[in-house]
Amino acid sequence: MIDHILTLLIFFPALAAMLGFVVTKDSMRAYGIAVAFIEFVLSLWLWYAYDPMISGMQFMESMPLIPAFGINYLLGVDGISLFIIILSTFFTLIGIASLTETRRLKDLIITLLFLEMTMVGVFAALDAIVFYVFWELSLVPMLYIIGAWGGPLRIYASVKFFLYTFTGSLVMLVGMLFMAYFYYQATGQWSFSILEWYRLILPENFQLWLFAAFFLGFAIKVPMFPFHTWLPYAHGQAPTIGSVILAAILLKMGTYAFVRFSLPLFPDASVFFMFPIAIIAIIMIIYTAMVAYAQEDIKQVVAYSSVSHMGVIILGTFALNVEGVSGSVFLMLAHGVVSGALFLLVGVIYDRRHTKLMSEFGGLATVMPRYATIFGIMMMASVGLPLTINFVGEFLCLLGFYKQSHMLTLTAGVAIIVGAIYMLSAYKKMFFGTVTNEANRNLKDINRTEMLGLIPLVIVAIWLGIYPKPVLEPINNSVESVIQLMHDKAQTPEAKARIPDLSGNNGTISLQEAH
Amino acid sequence: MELYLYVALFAPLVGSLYAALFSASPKSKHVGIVASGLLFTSFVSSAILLSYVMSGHIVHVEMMTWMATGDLYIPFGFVVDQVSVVMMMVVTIVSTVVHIYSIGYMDHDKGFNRFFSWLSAFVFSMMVLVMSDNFAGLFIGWEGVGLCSWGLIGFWYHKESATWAANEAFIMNRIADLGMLIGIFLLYWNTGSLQYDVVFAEIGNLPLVVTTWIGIFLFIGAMGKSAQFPLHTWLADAMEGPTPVSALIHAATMVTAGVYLVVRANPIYDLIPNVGLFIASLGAFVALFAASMALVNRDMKRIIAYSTLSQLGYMFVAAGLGAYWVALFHLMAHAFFKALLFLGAGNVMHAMHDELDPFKMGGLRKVMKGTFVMMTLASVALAGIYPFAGFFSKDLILEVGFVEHHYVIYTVLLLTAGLTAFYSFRLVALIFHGEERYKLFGIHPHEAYKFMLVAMSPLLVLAMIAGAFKMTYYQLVISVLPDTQYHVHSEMTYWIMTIGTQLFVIAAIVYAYKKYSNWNSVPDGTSAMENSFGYKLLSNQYYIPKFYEEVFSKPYLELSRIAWKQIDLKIVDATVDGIANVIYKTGENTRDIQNGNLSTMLRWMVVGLVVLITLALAFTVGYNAVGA
Amino acid sequence: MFEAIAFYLFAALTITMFTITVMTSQALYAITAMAAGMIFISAFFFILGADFLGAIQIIVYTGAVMALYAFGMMFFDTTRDVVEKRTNPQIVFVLGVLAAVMVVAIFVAPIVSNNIQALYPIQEGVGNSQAVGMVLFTKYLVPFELAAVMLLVAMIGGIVLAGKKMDKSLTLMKEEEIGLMDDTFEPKAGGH
Amino acid sequence: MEVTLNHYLVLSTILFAIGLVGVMRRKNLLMLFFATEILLNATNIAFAAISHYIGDLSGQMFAFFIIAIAASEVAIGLGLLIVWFKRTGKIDLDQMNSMRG
Amino acid sequence: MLEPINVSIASLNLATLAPMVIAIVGALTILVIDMIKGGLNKTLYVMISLLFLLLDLGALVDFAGVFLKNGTVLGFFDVMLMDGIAILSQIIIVVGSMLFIPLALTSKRFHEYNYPEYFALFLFMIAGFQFMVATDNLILIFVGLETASLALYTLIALHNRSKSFEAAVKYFTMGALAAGFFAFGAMILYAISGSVEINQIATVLAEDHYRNIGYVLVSMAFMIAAFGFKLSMVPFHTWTPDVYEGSSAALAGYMSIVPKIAAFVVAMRLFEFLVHSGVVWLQVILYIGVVVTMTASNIWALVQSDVKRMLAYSSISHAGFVMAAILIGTTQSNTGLFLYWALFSFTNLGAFTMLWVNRQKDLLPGQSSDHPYEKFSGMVKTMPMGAVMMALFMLSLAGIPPFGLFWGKMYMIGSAVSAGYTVLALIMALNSAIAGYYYLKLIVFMFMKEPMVGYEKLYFMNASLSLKTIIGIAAVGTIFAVFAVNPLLEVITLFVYNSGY
Repeated sequence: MIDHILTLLIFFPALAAMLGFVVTKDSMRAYGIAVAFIEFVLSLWLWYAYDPMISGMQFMESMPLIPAFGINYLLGVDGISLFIIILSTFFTLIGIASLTETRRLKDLIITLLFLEMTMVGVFAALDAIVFYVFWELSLVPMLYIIGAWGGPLRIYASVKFFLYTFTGSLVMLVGMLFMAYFYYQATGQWSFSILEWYRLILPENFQLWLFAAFFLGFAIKVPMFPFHTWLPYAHGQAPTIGSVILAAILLKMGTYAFVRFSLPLFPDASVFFMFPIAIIAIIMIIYTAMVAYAQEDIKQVVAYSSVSHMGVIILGTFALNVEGVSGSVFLMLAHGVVSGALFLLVGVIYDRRHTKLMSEFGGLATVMPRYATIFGIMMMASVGLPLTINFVGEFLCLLGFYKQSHMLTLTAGVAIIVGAIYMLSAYKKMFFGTVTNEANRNLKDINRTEMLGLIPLVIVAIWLGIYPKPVLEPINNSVESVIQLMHDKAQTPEAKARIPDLSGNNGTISLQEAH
Repeated sequence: MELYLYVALFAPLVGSLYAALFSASPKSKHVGIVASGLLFTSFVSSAILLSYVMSGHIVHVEMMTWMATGDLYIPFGFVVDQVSVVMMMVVTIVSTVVHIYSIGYMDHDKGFNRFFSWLSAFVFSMMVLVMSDNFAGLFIGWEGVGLCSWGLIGFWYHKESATWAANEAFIMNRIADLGMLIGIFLLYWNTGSLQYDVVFAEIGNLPLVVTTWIGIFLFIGAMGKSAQFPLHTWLADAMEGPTPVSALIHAATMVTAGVYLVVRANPIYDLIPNVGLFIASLGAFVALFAASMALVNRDMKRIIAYSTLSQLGYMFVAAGLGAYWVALFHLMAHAFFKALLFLGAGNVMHAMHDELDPFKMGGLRKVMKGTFVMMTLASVALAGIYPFAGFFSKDLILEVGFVEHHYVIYTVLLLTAGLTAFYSFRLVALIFHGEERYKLFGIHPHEAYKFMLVAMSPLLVLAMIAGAFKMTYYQLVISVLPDTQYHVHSEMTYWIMTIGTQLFVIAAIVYAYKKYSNWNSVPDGTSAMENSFGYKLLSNQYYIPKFYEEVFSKPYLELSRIAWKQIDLKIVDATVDGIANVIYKTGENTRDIQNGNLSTMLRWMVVGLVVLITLALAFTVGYNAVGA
Repeated sequence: MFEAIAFYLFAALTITMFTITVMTSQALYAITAMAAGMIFISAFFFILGADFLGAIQIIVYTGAVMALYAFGMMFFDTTRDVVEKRTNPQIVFVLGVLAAVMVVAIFVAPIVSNNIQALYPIQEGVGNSQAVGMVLFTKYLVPFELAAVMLLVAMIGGIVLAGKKMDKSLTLMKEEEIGLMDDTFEPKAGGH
Repeated sequence: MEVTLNHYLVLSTILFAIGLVGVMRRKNLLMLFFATEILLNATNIAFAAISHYIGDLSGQMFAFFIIAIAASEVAIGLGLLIVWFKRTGKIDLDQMNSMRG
Repeated sequence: MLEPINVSIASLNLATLAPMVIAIVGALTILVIDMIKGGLNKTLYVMISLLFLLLDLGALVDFAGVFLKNGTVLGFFDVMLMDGIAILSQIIIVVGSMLFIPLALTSKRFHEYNYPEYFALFLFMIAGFQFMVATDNLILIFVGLETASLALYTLIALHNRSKSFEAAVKYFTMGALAAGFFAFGAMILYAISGSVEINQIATVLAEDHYRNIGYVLVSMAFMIAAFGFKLSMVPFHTWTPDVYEGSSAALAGYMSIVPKIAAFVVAMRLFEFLVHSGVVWLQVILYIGVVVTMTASNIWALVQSDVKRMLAYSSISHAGFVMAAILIGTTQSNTGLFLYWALFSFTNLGAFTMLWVNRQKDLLPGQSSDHPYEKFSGMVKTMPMGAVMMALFMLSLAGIPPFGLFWGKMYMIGSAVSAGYTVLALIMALNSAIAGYYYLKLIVFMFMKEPMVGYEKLYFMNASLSLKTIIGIAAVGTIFAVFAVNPLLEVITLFVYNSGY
């Protein structure tokens, strides 16, 4: 069974979703929680069985799918993907457990389970086409969730979300086909296996074009400025659960893909585009933070803050050294936990008041102290206070990029200031002051169901902030092999110089050796 | 000894968590008592560590790994050496006192339990800050105290001004923290580590320019925490928090963290005297600048806050000029008497029902004897009268300035000493002497709980006698800090300087007393002095807050709105929608090509054919032309 | 010489006739002109030695097709003036003339080729019909048979479409109505 | 004044263009069908001519089948016209506009 | 005198005619049965048609085996050409027909199914298409094309309502014009090569080194116009939406698949040798044609308010997409063409069958067409399985993996990339994105809007067991396409490659 644990992880939720059609409406919630829980336990088992000292892929599975065109059902996890998979299962569990939606609950849970399949699939796929399949497929359940359970503008938001991402990923598909074609030219065989692609050394000008093609797909997903405008709509209109999953997992697909594809495949192009992308990342960080500051709707604040944080992740990714990339992978998890929690928190108040406008609130700390506390903790985590999960990631990202550029990091570091500004002012507007709106006077504090979802997130946010090692170590080992691979493949002198050479530093096995 | 280290470190955390458990429940005294008890435990442990360290050992533990990736390795490591143990003592003493005091002070507050949770958490963060053996750990504490400061300034969150001040403090500190972070990055990429010992061993090998940048960035961090110009405005506003908070955080401990950082990083600053000089100059400037604002202020706590700022300036002068042990010594002495002063002010506030304007008080010595004595003595210590603590530390700084031949700095500091004496006693005179103006406002003041006064007494004692420990202290810290003795070469000059300073200060005190001890009216803003330009300038803090408001806050908000409404919605998003709309509109506008009329359809077919033939002909002509 | 005269004569005639067909508003003129044009075309076939084709042309076109059209005209009652709304008449001519001019521009160039081989050469002394029959029933037997099928299709199609059964539409009727009329509705196509 | 193949081709083209004009110009469907006949006839002349000039029978075969096709088309076309006429009483294509866009 | 010609029966390879003859015999059988006893139920004719098509398919599969063993089979004086693409396309034609013909078994009664002649014409039409693809003789292509077309016009009109007559007349008239184009184009080819067989023409032109380039190009202009009509390339596409709207959904779906694959095969035969010979003009024209067809029809599809018209424009766009294969002209792209069409036929079968199921006889007040988007609003609540199915087909059409059409799209774009047509590949990809919108629009209506009150029953109007079965087959084919792609790809590549394309 251990040989096929990834397949199991991917398709168990889908199968469960199918069977879920039989379950009656009133039992659906329990069913959903049970399935998500089993899935979560399975993913924990994956972690348990994972050997953190091996940097390469583990639990590899391979099955020919379309061998004539080099497409194989290839799965595997390394330190980079392992935790995002766990995060996906974790958030599905949390999301279903703290679900407050009552309209067509059955459909919603089934959709969520399908979504879970696609999420796990994206992160476990080692074949570009399999990756693409899950990547695209994940749009569909999300489209439905936003479109069917969303706010007044839900159709616009969902269609925009879908089409925007779809467009980007189609360009990416062209890039992938190109990649496969290059592989074909080089070896005479078609292959979409990422690990096989890793062995290709492409001429620099091709790298640039391919990088750009992949970039468009990933950048829209992340979303990077100026492709980010679908996100506020999607978040603003999506139901709580949709926003949570979107922010926590779906956005990570883009950043994950940068680490999985762009960096190791195109080391020279990565170095070439490092500064332009860093500048985009800085614009994301500062500009969206400013936009967030101007928002009137608390959910939009969190939505824009997501973009801002994604900027830091991108910056870390393009630090192209172990510190930065590890940091960015870690920050993906961190941002997942924190923004997921923040969206859940926004959902709590939305359920009570059916508005998200901050001007409607004020003084909530008096009426809902527990809520204010948890919100405060998560806000501080989002701001990147040390000993919370976000800090580790942000620190490493910025630290890593500092190696590449002083000035840009200094500018990017403004993140910690502007982030504090919008978060604190939003918190102040909502929680501080006196209760002015009568409707808020008798709000109930967080109930047990909501606690059930939030407490684990608080624990994780602090636990991994204090003791990130169990997560950081496997990430680090895998990232080291990626960086080493990049260094070995780099052709231009600049790339050679920018990407550190780790060989001789330690005994991690590089990817080629592992396979 | 490790056990004591952990006890000293974690006892406040335990206290905080214990209090946090009850934070949502109504006030319960045991929370305060337990928290205070745990702090006392921490104090005792620190004292034991002190004695251990005094015997020449240091304790260095590595609890566990925090972050490790690539070459980066950051443990949770703690070191108790001569410097940190001094800080630990200061922190634990003051905080124990403040905790006990707070049991009384916060007696009637709904957020009693929450208060203790925050306060103990602060102490924990401060302990992390001072005990860490690396810059990252320091940064944890650094941010931790910032967080607790935020929580405590905004403790009364229903007050707009309090929450505003809290956010201001946090954000201003964040600005500085960025500098600090960059400093840390620089250290890491140049020395490969963040451990103090490794960094300091390596720092000498770095190019000077790098070291300079490191020094500058770290100091930017220190500037924020220690509220140095231009990041000073938050400190005065932070007085919105409960007074014990001001005593502990914004006088004794947190704001001195900047000084501690410079002292801690002395091997770096030793290499870059130019930066040191800048630090000293800035310190001297701030000393004078803050003192000048304190002269006319009508808010008791703000006056004390400015005085804190001013004293921090002194400390930076010392640290900047390389007299690290002097800076640390003043830090310690200042902690005691300034905390005392604040706590006294707290008593007064309580008595006066949170009235802060000293002009509305007067004659309080009759009803608040204990407080009167304590505040007066604290002010004396602040003014630097022999043999109080302030004399030993502050005079030393003046000497340092003189010996290092920075006569401008020396003069500024001397002048500031006079101003300090003046505004301190202006305050004392206004509060405790003269007519009982409070009666106009129908207030019936009363002395604070006895145990509060008892709790304050250790500080009183220390404020008076701390100077006596100077040599012991000196012997202790020179094993870590550069051993530089500052002696004016000529005996004669020394005495002239010392006595002259004392006389100058006393003259200032007398002047203050004379002017204010018989004050009998509440100024209403009509007097000539109040309308003079100088007075307005000072009472408006040189218009700096207004300047920040107008130049940074408002434009930032405005810019943010523009970024959202004009750029994000109208340009970025509109472009995306525009592309979609253009495509859709093209469809709308051209769908009539299929107008359902068969004749048109046939014509379109012929048009297609004609176009194809045209292209064929054109190509043929071109082909033949080329071919021929 | 005779050939040239004949060519130009018949060319002029066919062009005239077809122009009349296309341009006149009298349906009767149009069909008459077309019938004439068809016959003139058969003249070309005879000139070119395609006797069989010429015969077929006259029989099929002037015989069958024209008869059908004549029937159609009577059926549709278009013997009077045909009123047609002209929309953008100039475009029509521009397009037509353009197409013609450009194709002609290419067609005036001689065809240069040394590689054209007659696969089914016209042999001297063999009657055209004979030769055609030879080819038609060997090489083109399959197309010929298929053409038969096509004519069958056309026949069935014509009959079915014009049949009485089309007068009532089951597609448009409600199910209940169909149920009522099931007895009278004979699903027989060729029955009339 | 020799008549070459090109002469026939040009003639065929002219007739074809006349047919095109008719197709585009006619609104009466019956008369429009006349024009389509002209198109096919124009082609037939060219086929016969080419067949003659290169001495190959395939062209005549093609023309033969084109005639067959033309005849079939007439049958179907008239059938369609008849049902259309029975339903609407008109054979003007301007009346045929229930679907568009 | 002519020499008598001795022809041995064996050399004729009569077997090459077998598949078509089976279809024709089937049609005649139906006619005979009707003559013997009229008034028989349509189920009988459906089953007879199915049986004959099955035989037809059997013959084709048999031929496939022969082809794999011996290569291309020529028959009947080389008129019949049974090469790989002929066999493949015939298999698609026959299988497609087999899947569409059971759609006659609706629960409502429609006019055309009361005619046994309907089924006879249907089989004749299939035979016509089969002839069209199984030869490279322009005459046979033309006759086959016309046989099929004439039958098709009749089938459309037999739906018997004014829209279907209008559709048939429009289709017929434009078809007649296109036939003229074809004839003229063939004439020019004959003039410069003295042959009506594509292989022979290619040889002659190559030997002439394309000296008569003007003639070649003009003939190609006419041919493109003729096949542009069949393949509904812009601007020869205008009939498509009207004809689809006018005919029954079942027939519209059929038209989107089968006639086009036949036309594609002929276009492949006719154009690819020229593309390969470096006739730049043709490349340019095809490039423009492909891009304009894809893009313009996508854009028009965006603004449709009727689902069937939308699908009509969408199938124009898909045809344009596949047309790219002919432009690219590599083995991979030709393989992609067949793969795409095989997958497309399943998906489109499903989509049109869903429309067919949703067909009601009388239009609702305010409706001007059979399948306006509004009719589908809130379908997930009234008919969840149906909505899911329809969504599935829409997603597949949009190219969302892992549903059927994605693999076709991927392979096509891949072949464009491999052949160096990067920009084309990008345009193809971006067009898929535009297309996403209108497919999504239907999903939005079905899943995100509230149903029309009082008309919920409409969705079930026409469902019957056989229709549901067909939808099930289409759904299975669409969902599990991923497992079929590899065998399909291998077989198709083998056939295409061995046919020299």
